[in-house]
Amino acid sequence: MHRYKFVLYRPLQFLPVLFGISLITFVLVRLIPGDPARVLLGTKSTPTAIAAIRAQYGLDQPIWLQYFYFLQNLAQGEMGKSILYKIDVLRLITTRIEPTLALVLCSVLLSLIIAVPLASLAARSNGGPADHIVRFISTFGIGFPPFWLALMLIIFFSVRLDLFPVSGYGENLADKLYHLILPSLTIALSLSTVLIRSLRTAMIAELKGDLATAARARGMPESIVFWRHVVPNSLVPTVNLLAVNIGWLIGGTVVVESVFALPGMGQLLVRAIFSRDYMVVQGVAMVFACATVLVNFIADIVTVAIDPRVKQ
Amino acid sequence: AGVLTIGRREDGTTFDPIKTAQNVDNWVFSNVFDVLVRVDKTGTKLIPGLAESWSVSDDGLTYTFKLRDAKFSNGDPVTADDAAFSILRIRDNPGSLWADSYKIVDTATAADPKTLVVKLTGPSAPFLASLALPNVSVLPKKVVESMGEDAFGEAPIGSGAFAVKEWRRGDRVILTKNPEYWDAANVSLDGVEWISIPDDNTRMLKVQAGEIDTAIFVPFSRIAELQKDPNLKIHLDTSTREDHLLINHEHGALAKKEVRQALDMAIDKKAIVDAVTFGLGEVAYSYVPKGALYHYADNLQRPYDPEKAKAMLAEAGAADLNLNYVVNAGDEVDEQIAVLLQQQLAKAGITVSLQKVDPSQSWDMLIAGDYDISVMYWTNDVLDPDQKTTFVLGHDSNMNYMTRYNNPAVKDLVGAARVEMDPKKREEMYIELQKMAKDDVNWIDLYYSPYRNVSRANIETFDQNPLGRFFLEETKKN
Amino acid sequence: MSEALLSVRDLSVVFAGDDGPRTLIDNLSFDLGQGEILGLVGESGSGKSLTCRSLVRLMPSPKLAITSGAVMLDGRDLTKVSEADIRDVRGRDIGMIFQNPTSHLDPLMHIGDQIAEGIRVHRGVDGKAARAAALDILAQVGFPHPARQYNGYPHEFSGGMRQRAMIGVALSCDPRILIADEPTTALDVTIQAQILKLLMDLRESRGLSVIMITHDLGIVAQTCDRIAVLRQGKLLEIGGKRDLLGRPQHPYTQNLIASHPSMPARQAAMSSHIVHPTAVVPKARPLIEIDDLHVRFPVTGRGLFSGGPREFSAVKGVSLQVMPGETVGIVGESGSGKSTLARALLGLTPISDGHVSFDGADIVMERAKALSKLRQETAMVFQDPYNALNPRLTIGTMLAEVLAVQDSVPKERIPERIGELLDLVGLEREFAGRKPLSMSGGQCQRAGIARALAVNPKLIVADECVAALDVTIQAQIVDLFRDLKRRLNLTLLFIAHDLAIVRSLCERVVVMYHGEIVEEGPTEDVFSAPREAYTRALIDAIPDIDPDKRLVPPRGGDALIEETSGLVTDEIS
Amino acid sequence: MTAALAPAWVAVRRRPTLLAGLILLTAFLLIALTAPLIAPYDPILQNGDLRLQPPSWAHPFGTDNFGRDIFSRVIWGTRVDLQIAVIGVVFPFLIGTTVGTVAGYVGGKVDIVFMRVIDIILAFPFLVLMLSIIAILGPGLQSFYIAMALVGWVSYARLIRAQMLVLKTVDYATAALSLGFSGPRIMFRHLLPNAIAGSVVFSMSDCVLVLLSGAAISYLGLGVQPPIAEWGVMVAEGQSFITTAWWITLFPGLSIVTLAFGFSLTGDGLGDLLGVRE
Ligand SMILES: Nc1ncnc2c1ncn2[C@@H]1O[C@H](COP(=O)(O)OP(=O)(O)OP(=O)(O)O)[C@@H](O)[C@H]1O
Ligand SMILES: Nc1ncnc2c1ncn2[C@@H]1O[C@H](COP(=O)(O)OP(=O)(O)OP(=O)(O)O)[C@@H](O)[C@H]1O
Ligand SMILES: [Mg+2]
Ligand SMILES: [Mg+2]
Repeated sequence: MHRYKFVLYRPLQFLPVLFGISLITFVLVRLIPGDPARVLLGTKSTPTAIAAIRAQYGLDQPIWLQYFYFLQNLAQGEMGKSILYKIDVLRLITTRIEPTLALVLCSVLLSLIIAVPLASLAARSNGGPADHIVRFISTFGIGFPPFWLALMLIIFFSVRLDLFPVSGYGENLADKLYHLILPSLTIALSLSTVLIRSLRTAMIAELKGDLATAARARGMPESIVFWRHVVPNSLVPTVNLLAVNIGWLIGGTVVVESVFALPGMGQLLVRAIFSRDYMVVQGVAMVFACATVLVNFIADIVTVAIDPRVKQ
Repeated sequence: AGVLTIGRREDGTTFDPIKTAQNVDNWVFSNVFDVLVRVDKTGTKLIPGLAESWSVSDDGLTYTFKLRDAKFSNGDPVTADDAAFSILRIRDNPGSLWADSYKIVDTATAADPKTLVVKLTGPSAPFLASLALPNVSVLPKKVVESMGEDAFGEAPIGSGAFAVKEWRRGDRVILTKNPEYWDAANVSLDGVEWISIPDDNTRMLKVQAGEIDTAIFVPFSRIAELQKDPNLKIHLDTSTREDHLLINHEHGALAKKEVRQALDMAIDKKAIVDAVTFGLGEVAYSYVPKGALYHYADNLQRPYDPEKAKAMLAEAGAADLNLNYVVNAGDEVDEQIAVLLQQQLAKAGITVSLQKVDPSQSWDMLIAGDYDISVMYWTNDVLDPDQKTTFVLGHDSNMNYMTRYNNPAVKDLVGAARVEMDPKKREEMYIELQKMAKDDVNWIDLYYSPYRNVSRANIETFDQNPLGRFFLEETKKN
Repeated sequence: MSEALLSVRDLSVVFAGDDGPRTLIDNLSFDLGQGEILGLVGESGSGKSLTCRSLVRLMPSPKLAITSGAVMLDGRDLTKVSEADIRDVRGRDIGMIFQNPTSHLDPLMHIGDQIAEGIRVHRGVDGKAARAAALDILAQVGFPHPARQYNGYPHEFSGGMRQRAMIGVALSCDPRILIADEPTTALDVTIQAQILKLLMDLRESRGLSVIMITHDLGIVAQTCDRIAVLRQGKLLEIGGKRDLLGRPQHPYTQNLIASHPSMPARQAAMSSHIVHPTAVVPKARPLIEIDDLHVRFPVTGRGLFSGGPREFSAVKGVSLQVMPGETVGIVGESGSGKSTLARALLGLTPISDGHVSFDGADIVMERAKALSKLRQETAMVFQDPYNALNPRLTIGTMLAEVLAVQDSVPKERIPERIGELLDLVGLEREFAGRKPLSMSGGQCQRAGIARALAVNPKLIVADECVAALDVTIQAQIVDLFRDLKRRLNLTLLFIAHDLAIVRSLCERVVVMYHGEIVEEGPTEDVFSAPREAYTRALIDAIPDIDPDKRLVPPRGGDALIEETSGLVTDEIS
Repeated sequence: MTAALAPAWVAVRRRPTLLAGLILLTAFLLIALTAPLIAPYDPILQNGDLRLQPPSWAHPFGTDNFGRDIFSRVIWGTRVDLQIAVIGVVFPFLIGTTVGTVAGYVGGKVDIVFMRVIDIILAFPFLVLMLSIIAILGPGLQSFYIAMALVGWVSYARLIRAQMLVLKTVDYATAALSLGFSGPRIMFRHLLPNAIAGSVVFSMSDCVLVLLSGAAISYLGLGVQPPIAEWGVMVAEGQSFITTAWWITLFPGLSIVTLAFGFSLTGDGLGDLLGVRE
């Protein structure tokens, strides 16, 4: 298929991006004052113990040499060893990646489930009461701090109504999904407000636009006008918005992970930064970057799939 | 019977005991591994662990341990060889964080499969107590060597009451009852799950909702409310935690003893106890915490008297003292104390500017002497007061816990107490040290606080000793 | 004429604005007979589109409402029937085709599916049958390879093909009446002729009645049976085309007819103005010399791994000389490279090969010198009068800025000079304080010309500068150019695809095709005796206002269609 | 001047959304400016006897665990949070607009370089950057602003660049070029004013994002220095009391939501006014 050709060479463009990210993270985390060895040893550290640990993890080497080793490792598909957890960073990440991915995925699905009908409702009643209500909710809903919202949801749905577990991540697929409902809802509530606004605007424009007029002039029922013409055309700009937001989400789930005790990457990252676990910070940053890149890549493919005009 | 679920703040980092210094790890090690000598529930006495009995030679250099018939969870017997291996490993392994504490060990050998002989390079009163540290737990030599250290750190084999069944990183550690445990008959629980729930609110709500049996690290602010819940039991267990205000003795007027004393008097510790611990803590007056060995109950308590403090400051020529207070970011209690202290010291005419920094960075600042005052805390790992005393008063390489406190007389006494084998005399020496420290105001003792845990009403005996060990082998779930 | 199929009686449409109601359609009445083509003409904003939308109650805004009158079809008043009924009328009885096929076709849907959709809904047939019927329609509207082109997307087709698809979509519901709202305004003359021919053929084959909206009298003259003239929402006059064109009653209609570029009166007027090439001093140095000019653009959208050309030649080997004071017209269909040539010679687009020199300065060899000369002595006038002016600046600010940057007038003289410029282009001096949005297209275009004159140019390049304007305004602007040229001795390069205007304004004409000059010569020679078939096709495609000069679609149907859709073939295979 | 503003006022009055948004923002601005006058108590003064008092006439929003008056703290917090929202957006806006204008107009290599940088920043985990910068410079507003500026400009740059790519092909850009105007003049005087509306509208929703990022940072314990009253920190600190003393978190929380609401409404209204499609 001619129009999907960019799939082949697009990844090449991302190599410099990933390289840039590795370099920046590397330098950045080492600029942070504080010493991983000292964090590891805790309050009872002594200088000799610190020196021993530094030597063990190669932290006493010049920084450029450390970076060189890092790249060398990376080329072999390794990311070094965690100072705090004493295992391979890549292995550590594989143990933590699933909840974050699942959370992001569920949140996105949920927010689409919320946003598409509401935006449709609002757009079709443009100016009517339904529109006003949806607009009000979506404008108001944007400002809720997620951690606050999360606690309120827990207190209401889990403690009062006992509908969902307070926190945690389940054992099997069904159980996991069940555990993910509230966390995803927290994210979806704010993400969907953004989507609703974008979709609603696009839909209203399309509903008033030439396309809809032409369809109506052909005597198409309003349902066909809306679902066959207006909706697909309004989705195009939203896909990109969604991609940017997913990219933002991937690295930003930490608050929700932490409130809901999901054993994901966000928590891993925050703890790694606080304990100066350099290798883990680098590794997680790389994984996040790859994920973001991947999401944009998928968004490109989706856009091309929806919209034949787009050629990369 | 049943599986006990415990909610805690963070996940563990490794199961290789010598490579971590974190409480989250140590507290699970006590369930999984066993040590030669244990500390009892009161935190004041050493009792047999894997060693049934022990004797010390007259010169205090040779320790002989008689091991009991115990097995690792894989069925292998625990031998003196394993014990010797574990002690030498913590001393020699490049990844060991505890090597310094065991440099005193000269040799450790197995006289026979059940007899361990440890020779020291010099006499050391705290040595026996240091063997109770979970980090020097007895590991199966063969397994460690065949699996490799890293693999062992993830799926360990021990001789404790429970065995690691699964470790879901970031989420929970699942332990099952170890049928090979030497006292297995008395272990009631079928297993234990340590679940990490970082958010304090969530953790409490989770116990309240009955989704977990117990939770540790109950915030002070929640205790009163949780106590009202008939389904819950609050456990306030004595700990060795002491919060104190570090003073940089090398900074300007703080070098003067009178200024430091004035500072002590300008601080209303009771108010801190009330506001920060909701009255659950206790005002501290000695660096040896209450409930710990050799705590001196009659130590001097300077009265809260901001007026007098002001006068003393004026006399010492430090009437308008400006202090730079390093606060640990992200620590709720720390920030609260900072806000309180700022207002209290203002009453004595002292201007305090708060500087909030990332905890790992505040370390650097404290070590570099880049501060005037800062709040820190200490909990004992070992029963013997020597460890803390050395760090705090012994002029060790840490500049007396970053305070730069310098009193040669104190230093000598610390050294002497370490090698004094007569308990009676040692106690005297430590009381003297506590008095001297108080007089010099090496730092300002603020408050002692208990361990705060909560459990569902059906959980029995959920105890923690002052050193932090949970006695889950005694816990019952009804 | 048979019994009226559709009759409109006293139709009024009112706009409920913020400051009171405004009547946009005022008591309009007309009939449409079976098989008749009725032309609706009138200037922009006269209410042509609105009338037709009112027939099927597709108001562009909820603030517009039919306040009185009736639209009778089959004995029913369409303004009164239920929403469900009117939906049935739309498409099934009355189909519409729109001016801009690009925005009225769904870009995300196959062309064929869009046609099949109407068939499914209106005839209630299943997908397979609908597809077959759609293929049939595609063939009818002139798609040479319906089976393959069924799966094409709108953007893959040329403008003409898109308009055909649009007509196909309208036909899908098998309507009796077709409303065509400026169906060819966006298209080239050659394509326009094909589309008009198609519409007439359809009328023949299907017995369609058509309402044709346009502002081009030439088109109505060629296609319609009767003509209705609208102005400000009122019907000025209506009648058979020969009557109306021959004996217009209303002065506005008379003026409209007189303004048409193909009118003999205008052609006569033109000849009196033409300064014959011989009048130019022969030894004078050419102002512009273009020698074997090539302009190539890198082609985007071709991947690393796809072969094929990576460059596209917009201008290939053009050579041209323009003498001072000369007026040269450049014509050619859309995409033939006219604008590119103009931009290249003004130094606005990099030259790939060849030479261009302006007043002796080569813009490749002596770039700095040539550019500074170009910037000071040339100016450009653009097609879209609104887009050509910065909407945020008043006309005065805009002119002042040009004068300040050019530094040709002392600061204190600037206000005065602005006044003079406005006088020159026939704008009131108070326009200095207006912004483009508050001005009409013609006024904006005058402001654009004033800006061009502000630099005191020797050369003005006008790129399609009247295409977007009404015929009446067009005529005014062309007159203005003619006047300025005479008074200021300007050299004028006039780009257009409307040959009639070029014929009336220029002395010499250059015909471009696919980036090359195919014919060049004095205007009258080229127009009366074109040497190239392409030029002939272009000329023949101009709808003449004389109904008896029949419109000849160039090169008869399929050959050209094949070509215009050629681009598509490899895209959708 | 007033005469020039009159049409603007008419335009605003016709749009209830914009009007409501502007009124809300103005109200917050007034509160911020007059905080010392209208706050009944010292926002940082602790009173051990008045801890955790529920709302009453004396303390309309109740008191916190130090006995500080929450009403006064919320009022003083307005200063900090308005500042966060505004400064957190102004610098990204300025940087992004400049970069976007230049990249879009100049194109070529410059554009490619900027686009790669933008790619890197977009793919860079925000949290790593934010936490690192805060760790390097110490917690506090300054680090927050710097982190925001380093990341936030990307959105503006992309918006403006896209607009510039379109605008530079518009006839009046070509006209300006053909009249010999300089590049900067064309970019910043002729094209930018026509390209900027979308960014202005976006900046309003960006204010909301910045406010929420600030709150998230406070949750992680890296917010402003104590004892400064800032809403995000107040909500975060009050969390431990959420089941016992709901008023500690509720009022600052509502303040964040309301201020965000004000910005969103203004943004919507501006979008409508300037005819910007999101
Ligand atoms: N949505 C609308 N709201 C208000 N007024 C409108 C609207 N649409 C059209 N009008 C007005 O109705 C009048 C007639 O417009 P209409 O589109 O029918 O003109 P037209 O003759 O088709 O012009 P053109 O040749 O430019 O297409 C104009 O004055 C126009 O301003
Ligand atoms: N910047 C560009 N990049 C790539 N291709 C271009 C560019 N500008 C023009 N072209 C292509 O060059 C060809 C000639 O374009 P040009 O604008 O000169 O045609 P034109 O004769 O002026 O047409 P029109 O009558 O539609 O204005 C077209 O196919 C066009 O697509
Ligand atoms: Mg129209
Ligand atoms: Mg052109």
